[in-house]
Amino acid sequence: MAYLKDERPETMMVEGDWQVGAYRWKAPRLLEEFSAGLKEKKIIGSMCMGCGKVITQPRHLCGRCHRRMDERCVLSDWGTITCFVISPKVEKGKYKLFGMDPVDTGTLKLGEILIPVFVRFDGADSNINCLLLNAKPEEVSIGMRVKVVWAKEPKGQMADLEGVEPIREK
Amino acid sequence: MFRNCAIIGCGQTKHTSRRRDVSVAELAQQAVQAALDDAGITMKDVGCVVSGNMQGFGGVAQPEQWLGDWIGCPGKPAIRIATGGTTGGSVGQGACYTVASGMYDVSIGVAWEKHSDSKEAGATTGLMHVGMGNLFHALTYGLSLRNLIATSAVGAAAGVAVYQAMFYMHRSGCKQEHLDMVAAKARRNAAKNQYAHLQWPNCRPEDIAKTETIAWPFRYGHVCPASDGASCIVVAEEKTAKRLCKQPAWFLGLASYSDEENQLQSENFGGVGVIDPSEQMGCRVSAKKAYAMAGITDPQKEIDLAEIYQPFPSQELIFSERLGLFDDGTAWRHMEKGETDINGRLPISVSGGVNATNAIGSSALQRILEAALQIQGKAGEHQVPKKVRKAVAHGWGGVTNYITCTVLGDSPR
Amino acid sequence: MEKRIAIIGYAQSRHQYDVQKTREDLVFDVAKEALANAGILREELGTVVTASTDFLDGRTISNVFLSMAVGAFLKDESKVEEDGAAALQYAMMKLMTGTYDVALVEAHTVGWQFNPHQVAAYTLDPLVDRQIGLLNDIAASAIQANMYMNKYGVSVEDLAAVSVKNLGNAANNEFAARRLPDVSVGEVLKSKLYYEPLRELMISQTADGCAVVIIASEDKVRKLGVECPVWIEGVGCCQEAYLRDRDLVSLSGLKSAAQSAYQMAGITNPFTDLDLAEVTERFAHEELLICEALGLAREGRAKELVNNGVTALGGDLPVNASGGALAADPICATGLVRVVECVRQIRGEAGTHQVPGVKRALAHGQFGLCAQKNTVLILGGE
Amino acid sequence: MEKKSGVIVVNGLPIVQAQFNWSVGFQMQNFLKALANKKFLASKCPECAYVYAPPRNTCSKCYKKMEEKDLVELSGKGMLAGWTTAYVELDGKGNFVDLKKPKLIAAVKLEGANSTLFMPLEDIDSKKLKVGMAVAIEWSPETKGGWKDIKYLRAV
Repeated sequence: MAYLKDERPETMMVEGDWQVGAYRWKAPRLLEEFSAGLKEKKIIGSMCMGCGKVITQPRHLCGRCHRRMDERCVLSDWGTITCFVISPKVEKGKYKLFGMDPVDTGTLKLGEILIPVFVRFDGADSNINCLLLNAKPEEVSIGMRVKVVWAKEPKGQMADLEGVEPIREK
Repeated sequence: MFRNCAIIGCGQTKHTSRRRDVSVAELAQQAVQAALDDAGITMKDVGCVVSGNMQGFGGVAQPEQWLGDWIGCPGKPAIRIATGGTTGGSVGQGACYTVASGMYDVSIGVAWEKHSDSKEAGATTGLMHVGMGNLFHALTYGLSLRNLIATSAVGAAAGVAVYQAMFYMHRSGCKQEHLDMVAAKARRNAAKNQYAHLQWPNCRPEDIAKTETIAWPFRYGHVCPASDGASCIVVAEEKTAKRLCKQPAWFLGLASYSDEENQLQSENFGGVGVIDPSEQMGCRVSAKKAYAMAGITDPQKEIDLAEIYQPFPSQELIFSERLGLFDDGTAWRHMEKGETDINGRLPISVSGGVNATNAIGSSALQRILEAALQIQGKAGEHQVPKKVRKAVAHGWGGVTNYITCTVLGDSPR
Repeated sequence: MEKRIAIIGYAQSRHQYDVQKTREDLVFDVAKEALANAGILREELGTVVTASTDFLDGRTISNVFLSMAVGAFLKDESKVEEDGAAALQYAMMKLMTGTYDVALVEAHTVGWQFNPHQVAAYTLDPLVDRQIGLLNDIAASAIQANMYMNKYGVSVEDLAAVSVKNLGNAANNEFAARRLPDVSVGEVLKSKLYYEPLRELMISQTADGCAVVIIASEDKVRKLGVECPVWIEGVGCCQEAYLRDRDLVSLSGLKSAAQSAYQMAGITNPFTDLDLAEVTERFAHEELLICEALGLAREGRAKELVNNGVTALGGDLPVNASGGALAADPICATGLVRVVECVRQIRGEAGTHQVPGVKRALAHGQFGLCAQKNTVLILGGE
Repeated sequence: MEKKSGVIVVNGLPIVQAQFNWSVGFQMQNFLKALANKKFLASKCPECAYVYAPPRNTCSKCYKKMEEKDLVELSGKGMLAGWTTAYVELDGKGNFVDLKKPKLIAAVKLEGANSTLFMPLEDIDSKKLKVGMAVAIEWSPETKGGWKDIKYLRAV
């Protein structure tokens, strides 16, 4: 096998684009149902009547059984952490989204540490990712029991589920 | 009937972060020419061209229609296969199927990626486009931006793999230092592979440990690069292979099974029924089917070498277990003992693997190619000291749910 | 052929622009229907091959969220970024190796998501034609049409006659998107002009659609006791050089693909040996070019086939009895829809556009500018 | 839970786009640079003598490599092989926009080249077009070494 490397000096470039923002998609009304549930402080999942799996956010078909998941059920707002990640301290210019810096827009606070977690709510066979709130990084562990922190005034949107917090003995 | 077929020629380009000297067409062509030269044939002998890359990264839709002129498509049957991260593996298997079915006697499988053609680092917009429809959808339902940034952006490039690594570490007891060891091994091995990208001769785990943590447990030193490169294999049926090649690398078994989406999301922001993304049922099934086809009953004993698709070090450990090379949860112990080193009992990713060289579309084909080189004894500096009779090449992609598993051997089925 | 492969089940969606279904549902419904049509369970599938492209689907790794919908959970799967007919050929090769005995082939495109003609412009040579910025598939085909018309003295009315035939045929096909039973040559020539001489009704109708075909090896067909399997007797495919370096007026790639398919099926005179052809004509003039490349007419004479009604529904060799791509063009699926239509005809299940006594049919799929890549399949009944 | 029917439309954010800069390779670089001097280069395969315009490094007929020595200069004149009149054009975002003044697109075989090029054609009545008609490149007043140097093709 012949060894091939840069045989010539760099050549010039020509430009072009792909208008990925000009696309459009169609989606089912499942997130609408899910968000409506959040307004009533309920986490809605879909249940497969074939294998009995409960998936949240709801999904409308089960690949395992190759059938529709028309049943809906309400899950407990208590759950278990199945996985977590601890971020380094938030710095400016590190996490840009669509060209905007979340520190500038106030979405993230400078120097805060974020703990995104996977939570398996009781009764579900799937994870939901959200933030762990009111907890120190060193006390997080897999298997930790948590409960939902709801927005003060749920508006029926995804952000109503602000995150989860540890269940503390009273 | 599965007609015996083998890899008789391999070609790849030097991988670097910028191959500005060539256009993407010329890049792919270099690999094809190298493979044809290696096999000692010309384009006239080729019956079918199987090609693939990830088109969103290069910005050209169906690039084989244009650059087919460089890689031998005109006047020939040509199939374009693209399955995300496993593209290369699917292309290699496609080339095998075209010959094994009896349709063509000689086929080439070529895969390439030229990340530097994209203006963004790592072609992020192209990559984000996997779930862009989902994202825009969720944003209209008031997705918490805080949550979004925390879960996706914090992980940066490591986003999908970092959770998987956490799951694995929790269930196996593997520690962060073991990831350092795997990454150091990859860079060390890559230094012996003249085509590899991130080369670091005599890299030690301590060196990796000095790099900054991006999201625990991953450090900068753990992350794969974005490379420009192409690779190509020539596949021939038994008679041709025996005539042209002293030691062909025979296809013994192949499978590409898919599990449910592993990363939290299905289409339109639905959930998925996989709790643990390090479980990798698709890989277990693929390995099982490929071994059965190859007549392998005990992979732990019969496999001499593995080339694993490991953009992140944790994945080398996870997939070596799921491929049945070690018992569940023990891969890191074997790695710690040096069993997977280049001169170990079961060398893994001796080319440096994807952790050192990642031209996404071509990465999985390179695994097949490197396994073939080891069987042929043509790997050069990174040739393992022992005789390689059976090797397994693995590919991984999709939303961590697609697997290709290819078993190669030194004698036909 | 060493190992015979047959189509045992099929389904297609009702193709239309802006269908009120998600992509996932579209694929799921058709896959489910095809499995029912074949009378098998998902569990019996060996391998799944899909066809779609990232640029058309608006997703990188376009198949990744569809594996579950199509039924590929813990199945061998792969995706070709080609026309569905090429996916069928690949699945067939997989079966011929004996590794699997049943395969599901799926192809879809939701044309509504993004203008496929813009996607065609993205396929141009990025260093030359995309920089010049003039071309897209319609423009390139319009030049091709002009060259063809000038070379052989074909008039624009001859092209319109193709549209009239196909769109009229589509009126009988409930799955087609553009169904115009009484359209006249005059109306076609009055429709909106895009690129001279191509007008709206001479350009394929972009649609959202999906087609699924289930194939099985001979042993499995016997074991399942399939009543009317449709055998794949011949297959051929070929890619041509890029736009700049090929003869646009004769589709040499298609000729070569057809030759290998005919040879495999033992066809010496396609005109008499075939009972029906379903071809992918993205533009009216392409049907003429395709007919010539398939050896149904001498070069430049295909217009006679249309003008004399030879390829009409009641003619000697009906071409596109379903209406073809002019009536419904779900890009990646179009070739597979042609296969489905052939199967319907051979099995006598085509309903109102049934052609009596079809024993052997030809299905053609194409991809790329001016039919750069072609796949030809010869299908035959028991 | 009451189940609603129908689907919702999700629109992309128009500001999001993927941008690319493609390396051109040495033959195209020679070509583009030569445009500055109003020269149109092509490459001739040393094996089969097929002439590619613009030049490239590999022959797609016989896969012979082509180097700088295989570059040939074309006269800039050519023959019209085909054409179309465009009444619409794509705006780059997937919309067809009606053109106020139709444009001519020509397929041209440049003298000495085997490839067909697709270029704008101006300064001519579309009714007078004929296959085989002589055309020539009209250069921009200022040539900088890029595709914009070729203004259009005109009838000779």
